[in-house]
Amino acid sequence: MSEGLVGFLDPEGKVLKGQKVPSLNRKDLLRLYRVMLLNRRVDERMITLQRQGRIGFYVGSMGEEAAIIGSAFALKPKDWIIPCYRELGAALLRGFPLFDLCCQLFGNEQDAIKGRQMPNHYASRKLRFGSISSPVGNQIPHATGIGLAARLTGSKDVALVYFGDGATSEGDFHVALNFAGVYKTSTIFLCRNNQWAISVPRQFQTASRTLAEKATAYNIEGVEVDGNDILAVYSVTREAVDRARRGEGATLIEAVTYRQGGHSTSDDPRVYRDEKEVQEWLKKDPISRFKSYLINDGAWSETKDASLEEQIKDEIEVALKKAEKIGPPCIDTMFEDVLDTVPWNLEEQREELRASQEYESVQQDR
Amino acid sequence: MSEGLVGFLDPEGKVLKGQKVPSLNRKDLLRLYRVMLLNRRVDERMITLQRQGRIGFYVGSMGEEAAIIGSAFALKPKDWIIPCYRELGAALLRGFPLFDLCCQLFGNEQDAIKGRQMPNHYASRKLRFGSISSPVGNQIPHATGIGLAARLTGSKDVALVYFGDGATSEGDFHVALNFAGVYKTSTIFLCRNNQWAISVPRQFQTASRTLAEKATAYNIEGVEVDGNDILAVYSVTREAVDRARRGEGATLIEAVTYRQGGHSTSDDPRVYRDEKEVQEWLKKDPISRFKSYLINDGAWSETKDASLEEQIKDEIEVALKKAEKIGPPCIDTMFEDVLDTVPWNLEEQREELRASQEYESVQQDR
Amino acid sequence: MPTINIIQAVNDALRAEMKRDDRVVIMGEDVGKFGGVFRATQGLFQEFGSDRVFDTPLAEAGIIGCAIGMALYGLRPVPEIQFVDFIYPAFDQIVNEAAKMRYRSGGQFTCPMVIRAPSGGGIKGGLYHSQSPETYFIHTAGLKVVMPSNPYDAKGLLIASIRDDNPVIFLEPKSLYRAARGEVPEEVYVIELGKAKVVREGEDITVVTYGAMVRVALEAAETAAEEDQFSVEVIDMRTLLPYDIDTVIASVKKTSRVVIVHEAPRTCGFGAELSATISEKALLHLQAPIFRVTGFDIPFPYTFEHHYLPNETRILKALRDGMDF
Amino acid sequence: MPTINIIQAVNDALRAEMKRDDRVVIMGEDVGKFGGVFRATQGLFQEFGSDRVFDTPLAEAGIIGCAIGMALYGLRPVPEIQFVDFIYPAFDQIVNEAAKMRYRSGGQFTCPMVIRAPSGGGIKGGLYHSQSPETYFIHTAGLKVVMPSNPYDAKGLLIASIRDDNPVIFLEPKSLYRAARGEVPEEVYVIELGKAKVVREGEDITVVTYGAMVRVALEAAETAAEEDQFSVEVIDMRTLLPYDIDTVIASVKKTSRVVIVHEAPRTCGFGAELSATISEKALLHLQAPIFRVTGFDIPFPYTFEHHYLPNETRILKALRDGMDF
Ligand SMILES: Cc1ncc(C[n+]2csc(CCOP(=O)(O)OP(=O)(O)O)c2C)c(N)n1
Ligand SMILES: Cc1ncc(C[n+]2csc(CCOP(=O)(O)OP(=O)(O)O)c2C)c(N)n1
Ligand SMILES: [Mg+2]
Ligand SMILES: [Mg+2]
Repeated sequence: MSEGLVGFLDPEGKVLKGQKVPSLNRKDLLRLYRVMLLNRRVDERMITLQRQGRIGFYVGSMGEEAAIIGSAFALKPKDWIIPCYRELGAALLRGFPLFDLCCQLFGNEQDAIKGRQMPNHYASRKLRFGSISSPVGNQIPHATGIGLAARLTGSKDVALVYFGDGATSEGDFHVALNFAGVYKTSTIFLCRNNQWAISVPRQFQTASRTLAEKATAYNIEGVEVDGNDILAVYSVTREAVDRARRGEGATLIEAVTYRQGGHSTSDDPRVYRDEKEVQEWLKKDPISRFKSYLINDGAWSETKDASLEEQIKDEIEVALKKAEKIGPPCIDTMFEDVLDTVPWNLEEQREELRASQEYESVQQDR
Repeated sequence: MSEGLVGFLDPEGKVLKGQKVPSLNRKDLLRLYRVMLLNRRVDERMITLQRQGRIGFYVGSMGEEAAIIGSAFALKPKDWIIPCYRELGAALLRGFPLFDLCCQLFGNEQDAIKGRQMPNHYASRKLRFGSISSPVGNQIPHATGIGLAARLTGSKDVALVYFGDGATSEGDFHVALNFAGVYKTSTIFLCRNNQWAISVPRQFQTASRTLAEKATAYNIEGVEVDGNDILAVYSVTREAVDRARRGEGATLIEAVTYRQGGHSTSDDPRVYRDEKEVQEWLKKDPISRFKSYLINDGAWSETKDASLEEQIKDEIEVALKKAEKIGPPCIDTMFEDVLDTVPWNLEEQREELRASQEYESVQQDR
Repeated sequence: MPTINIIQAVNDALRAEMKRDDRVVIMGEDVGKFGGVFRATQGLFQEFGSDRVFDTPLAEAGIIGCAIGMALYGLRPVPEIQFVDFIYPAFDQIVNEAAKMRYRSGGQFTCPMVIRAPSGGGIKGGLYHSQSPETYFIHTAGLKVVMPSNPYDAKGLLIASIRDDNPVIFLEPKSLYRAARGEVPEEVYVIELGKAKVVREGEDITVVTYGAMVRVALEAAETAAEEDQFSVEVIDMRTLLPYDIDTVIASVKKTSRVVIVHEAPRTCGFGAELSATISEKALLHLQAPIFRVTGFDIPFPYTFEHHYLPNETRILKALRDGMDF
Repeated sequence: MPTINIIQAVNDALRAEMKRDDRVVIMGEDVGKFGGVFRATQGLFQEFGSDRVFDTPLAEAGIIGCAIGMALYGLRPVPEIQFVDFIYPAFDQIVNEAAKMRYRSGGQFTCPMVIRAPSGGGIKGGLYHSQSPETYFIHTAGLKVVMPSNPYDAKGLLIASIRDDNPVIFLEPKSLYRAARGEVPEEVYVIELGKAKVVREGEDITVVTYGAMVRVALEAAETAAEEDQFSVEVIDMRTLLPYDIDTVIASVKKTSRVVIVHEAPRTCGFGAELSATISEKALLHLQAPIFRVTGFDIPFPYTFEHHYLPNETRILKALRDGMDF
């Protein structure tokens, strides 16, 4: 278990005394920044869309972009990402198209998951980005299994799984990390400690001093990192990935960050949390911090930023407009993919639904 | 988390240099010894009984008597014991009658649980000794709940829950300790680390160095104790109980011990474990160690021991003989206690069974 | 009598029982200061304090496992599972422990507790905020399973459940939480568990249903009365285990035709049990096959939720098929 | 053809598929060096090594959760749950994850795996070593559920299950593990999932059953033939989801009388579904009510296990009641 919180940048984006940031080339740095900003703007736009009633629901990741994108950046494309529901940044970094996202949010005919899940529950086999589900924490053992399968088949692939501070309380967190410890699986457990599980603050979630120190119980590495410092997150994840590829087993990373917004569009955090706390954390915003770093570094400027903002805005609008026009999937798809083939009972039920729809239209014509 | 294994006696029953044994009066010491020996002899007798086909199954606790009885002795009668399936010693210490045990083993009419469970799954509300069930680990949260209820109602009662090394892998272990940490419940988690979960050795159960150190993950006390040293087990449990009564929360105690026999009468450990290991541990047998201590101390003698052995033997035979004569419960009881009253479907099914039995006898008379 | 919705009725019942019996304790995710994501426990933390109403860590097995311990000790826990879709981590605690505690201990230990959980579809919740898993519990001996369809019943059934000495799974039709409004007495009252209610009398055909489907069935019944001039009896089961067979059979004997309606998937759903039992007990009274109008045997879909859920058309069609048989 | 028992047939099937397909991996409590508490995996660890057959920590959620990850990655895990009574800690992983993975990802991700578990009573196992929880899985869309009744089927069905692209719950009737013996080819063969088998042809009444009850039903059928001179058709369902409705309906249309037999508790058991569906599809062919002979709606008792389990008398009585109706 490493001691203390790893961090390179101060809230103004200056390198902390005695720290050395990882050497990334400018292209990568700007790519990271771009995805962070894109993530933020998509979130904001979709929350508005939800308020307008154009989509049913949305979960944003405002404030957690560094934790999400920095860690995903430490992977190779062949590595697996097993997401929770707040890791849009990781998907975007892998190249998940905005248009595909929008189709999923509308649950329309071009949605890769055929309109079957709530907004934000996309999946991409091609990108090795797992299928998002809502139950908290039950994705964690899947990443242990992937890390184990990789080891058993002699592959160097690793699995990175995301979850929140709340998820550490579930039994599935425990079994996943315990199996990972026993089998030395190639798994990175990335806990976004955003301080809240809906209305429950971190200190009521568990009495442990840090979440990272739970690694001790499984004898795997545990690291606590400033989750609002993308370079620090990248760096500790990279080390964890390298350890895993060397066959040295799993790592639990606690990225200390903050959920700036509500839990989701269904939530109003003003009921349960202090606005002052929010204001304090806004000062540590990961995007403005990284932007300052880039500007200090000479890699970025306000002018460039303004034009990037424009670009992003357009991209989003283009994708949205295109997706919103598309109608729902064919109703028959509702009965597909339950099993690999459609069994007799679903064939009958599909007919039953068809018949009732015909019946309805006949009734209406009467 | 305390450091290192607590222990007072060497395998020959001599007090280790620099250690002070807890001050217990002679009556208590001899009571402890008596229950240990009784536990051992009952186990041996019942295993024979099972081999003879007179009972269907048996789980012994040979080798773990100190861990079980020493810890239970640290409680007051009002405190709760939530057992796993190997804690006969704790029940006997509380005064669970041998006759009641035998009735349970036969599942007969006087069995307090009405012949409903496999052997060894007794329960005693009167003794605040919980209802044994077979699923591993799912009793652990009950003890958290009891410890929490005690706290919420302003009582000083504590709950002591037993489980094995294998049970630490279940999700229920995790949730139980996590809740206990958050609510500072009056709960003692007593893990009998007997090195094996059926055929799976401790090191494949979890990679953690000790089981006690898992306490860190919940910020509760964690103690590792020589589980074959009854005085040490008593002492650390007593401290944990005192802490709980002072409102200072829960403790995880790892009692390091050994399962001398098979997992149960259904098991043959020779298939998977090394006889040498067994022999090593037999040298550390908790009963002979404590006996030596008592003899060294002048509290006991071989003569007294021989007459105690006789006494115990008789006691067991008397209880057995009496219990074996008793017939099965009334069949109607099969439909009771599902709910507080018998619902219509069970009344019908009771009738159905009666009718089929009558039918059967009519058929036979034909 | 004030007109309130189901959430308010639940809140009312909880408050009343907490006042009456200080063993009643509420626990769950976000039920404390926040008052629950559906606000069912709103104000209770403020009124009764953190020893009676408290947030838990995010672990359903812990919630139910602890509640069992609390019940063993003598409290009357009323744990909330935020959505019933998330009850499965606690499944072992419910089916292996709570449900079997009384039986396996020969009646020595009991687990009186009410597990409240929002259930069913209709809020655009997709696979994981819409499930109707009542079968899993109806098939489990040792539990009671209750589901109200309106505020009046919600209050009376919840109070009865809290006073009941058995573990009760109390499923709340979340699509009706705010949609179903009705007059509810301010006083405390109890609706006996295990009793169905004939919510509409009729002569020609019986609809057996519960929860959110009661309203839809009633609408279909009205339409049938108007357009087809046949008269539909509608039974709201209210308690699903042990269920009220007498009311069902009496109605079937009167009408001789039956349609069963529920949101849950069909295969091994509660409708299967009702259908099988009605056939066993009243086959000779039946003039038509028993029709089941249910959710389909698929995970609950998002975009097509209203095609998944039984609607007036599907029920009406079944009623007419039943009448025409 | 060698005569072997079900345990040997299972072992045979596992070995054959492990040889054929190196993606097949076995995991579970005590399945490694020890070969499983029922010895179903005996010798496989020694033959295929610890990367193909391995012990797990004692955590069913971990076993199934990891197996899902392994299946996502491309392996074909065959996890063993030591007794099906202990499957519930993994219930969330099975019903919310494995069963819904294909559907919710639009077919992008799949979870081919076979969860093997000894099931049912008859070994004096009491509440926790005797359960028959198939309903929980039959009610869950996205799974297949299989239960053999003899060594030949065990081998062919297990091989088919391992090759199947869906998550399969493979329930093994543990009371027959050593008791049911029969000739089984050494070669590899497959029994198609979803197909029932008429194990005894008859004209007068149909028994629909599966697992350990097949034998008991056959005995009752013999007695009926001898003592009552009526002829009983016995159907072994073999696959419980999706089940073979055609074979059942064809038989019912022939005999017009039905008795359903299973060990599991009655309320919402698989018998309820069969009864309801038969009534829906063949009501006019029925000359008697459908009888269910099942386990009772109680936890599985120890001393009275043989009163709990359907026996020849109960089945015979139902057959005669059905014939006399
Ligand atoms: C098993 C389960 N229980 C409860 C919920 C309801 N729920 C959804 S998100 C959430 C809080 C999650 O908190 P955390 O793990 O910290 O993640 P965050 O939302 O903060 O990213 C809860 C209780 C759920 N989805 N799944
Ligand atoms: C949930 C569950 N899974 C599996 C089993 C089968 N089983 C019974 S005891 C046991 C091993 C328990 O080991 P441990 O916890 O170390 O306790 P010990 O028997 O060594 O005292 C197993 C796997 C069970 N009873 N319950
Ligand atoms: Mg959080
Ligand atoms: Mg052990």
